[in-house]
Amino acid sequence: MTPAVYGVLFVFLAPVFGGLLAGVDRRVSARMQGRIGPPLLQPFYDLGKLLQKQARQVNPVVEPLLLGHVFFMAVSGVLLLSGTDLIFIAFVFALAALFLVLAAGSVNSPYSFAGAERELVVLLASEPFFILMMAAICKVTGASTYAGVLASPQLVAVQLPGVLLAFLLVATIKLRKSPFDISTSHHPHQELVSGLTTDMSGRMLAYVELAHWYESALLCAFMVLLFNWSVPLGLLAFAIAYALEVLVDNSTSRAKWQLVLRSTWAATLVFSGGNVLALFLLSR
Amino acid sequence: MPNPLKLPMIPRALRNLVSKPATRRYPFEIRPRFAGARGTIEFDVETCNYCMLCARRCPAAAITVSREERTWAIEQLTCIACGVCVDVCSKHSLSMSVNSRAVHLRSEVGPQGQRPGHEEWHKPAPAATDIPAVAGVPAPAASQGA
Amino acid sequence: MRRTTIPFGPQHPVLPEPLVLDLILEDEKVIDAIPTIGYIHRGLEMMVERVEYTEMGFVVERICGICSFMHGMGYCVSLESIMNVEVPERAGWLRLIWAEISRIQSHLLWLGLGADAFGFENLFMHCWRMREQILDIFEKTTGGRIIHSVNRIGGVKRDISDSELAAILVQLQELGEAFKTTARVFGTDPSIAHRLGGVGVLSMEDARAVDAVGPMARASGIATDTRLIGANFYDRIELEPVTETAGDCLARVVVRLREIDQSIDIVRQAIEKMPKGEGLPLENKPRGNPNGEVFTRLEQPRGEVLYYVKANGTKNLERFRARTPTFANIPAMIKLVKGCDLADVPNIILTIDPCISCTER
Amino acid sequence: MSFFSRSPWILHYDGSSCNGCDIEVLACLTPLYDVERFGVLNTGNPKHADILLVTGSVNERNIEIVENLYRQMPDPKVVVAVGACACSGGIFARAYNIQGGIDKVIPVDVYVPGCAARPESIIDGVVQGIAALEAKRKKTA
Repeated sequence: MTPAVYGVLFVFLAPVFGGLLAGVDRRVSARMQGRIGPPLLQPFYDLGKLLQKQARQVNPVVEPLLLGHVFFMAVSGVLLLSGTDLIFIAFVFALAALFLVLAAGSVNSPYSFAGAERELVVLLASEPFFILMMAAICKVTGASTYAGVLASPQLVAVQLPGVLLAFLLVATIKLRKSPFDISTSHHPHQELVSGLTTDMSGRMLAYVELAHWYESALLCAFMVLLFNWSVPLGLLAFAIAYALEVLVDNSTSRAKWQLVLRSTWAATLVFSGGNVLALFLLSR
Repeated sequence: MPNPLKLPMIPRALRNLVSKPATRRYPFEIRPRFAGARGTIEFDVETCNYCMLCARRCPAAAITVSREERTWAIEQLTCIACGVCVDVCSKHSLSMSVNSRAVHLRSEVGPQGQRPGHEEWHKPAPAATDIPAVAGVPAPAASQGA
Repeated sequence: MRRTTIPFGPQHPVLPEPLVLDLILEDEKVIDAIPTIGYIHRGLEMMVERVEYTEMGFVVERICGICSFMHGMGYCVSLESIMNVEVPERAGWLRLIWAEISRIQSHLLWLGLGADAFGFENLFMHCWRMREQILDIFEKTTGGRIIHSVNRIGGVKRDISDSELAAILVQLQELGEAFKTTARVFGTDPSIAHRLGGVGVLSMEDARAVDAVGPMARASGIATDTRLIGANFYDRIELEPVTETAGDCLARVVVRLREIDQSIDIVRQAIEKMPKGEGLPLENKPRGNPNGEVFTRLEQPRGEVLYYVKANGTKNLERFRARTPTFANIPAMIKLVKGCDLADVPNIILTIDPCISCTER
Repeated sequence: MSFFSRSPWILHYDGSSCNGCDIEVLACLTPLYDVERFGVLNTGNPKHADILLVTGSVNERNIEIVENLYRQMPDPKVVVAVGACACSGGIFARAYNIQGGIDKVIPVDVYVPGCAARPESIIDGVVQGIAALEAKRKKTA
């Protein structure tokens, strides 16, 4: 198959993957709390309901912005799989997240606004890392595309253990997991009500959810980049990482944004930066 | 980021994950209530002598009794199941059952426009000879209706 | 800097209750907090004019669904002292036992809510799962999970058999053992320490200045506990107030953690000291109507509560008043909220264990 | 079974309740009852909610809050009154500041009696609320 076919497949399969992942997550979380939890397909039921429900638009600009959010999330996956330059992907990914911030910031609710500000903070915390990660992967494998990285004989994770560690930390933000679920939260008992999504209803919220599923699939694809020997190995690594995230989610409280910013920057600088620097020095 | 090895909740979360969930699968499995639990007020129309003490003592004013029309009515949606009416009833017409009260829908409006949850008993007047004399109770005012 | 006003309540997921605070923020720093009240005010005290004093106890119980037992008890104790009714000994001990069990219930409930406020959902679920065992004890012995309706003027309505009391004690002690691991989570979890440690510090001087009561004052090092006045059989119990010195949110959590153990111990002492046997008198029914006035103090889970009852010889009381612990702690809360981060607001509000329903009645 | 009956999200508002029903509503979320089995989420945000659970009656002050919350919820929506106070004012119906049950302000679809309403009853009420939600969706669709 050509890379373009993979890209098209991503558009259709990534939501299924992301939704199932969310379903498993909710069920496993419930079991960790001693409950039965919702059915496995619950995220799809939620999405279906949200699409059917009335959508109250506070500002007409919200819907195009959110559609842009979904679109660019999907596009970054498509571009990734169809062989675009990896560093470019990191920028498209950041752009997608920015659309959500703009959508949340364009409404008048103070909660939504505060959520948008926090999302901006975590964006600031996570994006430098992704760019660094992509650059490091390109450097290690000598390839600049997804297929190229997968074809490389080097196992990236062995070369970049620091980047892997930092990735796990940053993925906590991107997967919206405790302790770093500060801008929105999967369960709503936080000081910002529902943070970013406070003023979104009906299909608006469905877009956010859908984009999040694309995001999870994209993170999984990034994990495959780190474990580039084979796709099953990458998927396995992602499964283990996700299980760890769920466990930590259920064993910690929500951190404050200052800690999130500090720890991600520290991880980016110390783990990934140190890792890249070490490689650079060793290769001399 | 806190050290994941030092999070004290992790063993508990893992134990919960592998053990059976604590959930009672209501409404598919119904756990019997404890004996003596306060649930629903039950009324036996046969023994009631319409003394109206229950209606007077009810803190929530959920009971309406009309001696003239010989009706006894309770608003299940107002009743707080404190049990005072059961305590004061000299005829033991009232009892407390352990069953929870049923949920009512908006559509359940009575024939005279009574609110959902209105339950009413009516006992036809017996022949004049066997009306028991109720001493010391003033004649009731006009029926308060439902 | 940009100023925003965040309406915290009346409907807000952190608080089930309609506490209303207008938070004035500069970025995420709280500059000022303006409380508004009245969203839950029912006018309960005025109901003495419409409900006879014998039934008013059921109304008073519903001041608050968390410390319902103690409110009912406070009302009955007040009326008993107006009417000079002696409570039978076993009834008094039973009241004490129920009061302490409801303290455990309230603290477990609060620990769960507190955990939920700082985003620790699993801990919330865990505390509430433990709390269900206490509710089972209540339903078994009083007939109600939340509202117990066992207090009567002059005694209590129901007895607990001696064998059942022993079983309850065993159950409570097992719960206490199981609770130790939960307490360790609160005490040692680094993410909880990050959210609570050093947040909302109330010094001992400040606590005295704003008249904090209950666990709020005890966490700041003030050894105050209304149970020490010895009324309602507490004089026969060995009791040392639980104090912490740090005065921050974590200290307030720790005080409540330790009070759960303390309450289990009080129940044990009470069961040892109370008169045993079946069919002991439980209720001395008062005669006539009350006439006179009285102040009653009790230590509720949230702190000292004060009742004022004035009767005038009729079936209806002339005046009934309750000053609840949350009311006393609100000045402390407002003081702490000013200058904190927005993310700390739920923790500070919750560590005073607010009961708005008590406060506004 | 449509998506609505599988994914009812709840908004809980405490009118002038005594906390008794409130904590029982919260107890429904906890392990022993776990309403999430039915796909229920406690959203805490009117714009996400399908079912408005109100505990406690309306008074002079919160009457507009209840109306406002109801207005903010997108259609279709259902109101469940939990507890004697929300159904009819309960024991506080005679208090001077209480206007009566929630149905004085907004249309109530399901009444859950009890003081305090037991978690089992609340689950029953939610299940009935889901049926009402489904009926409303059919009507508008």
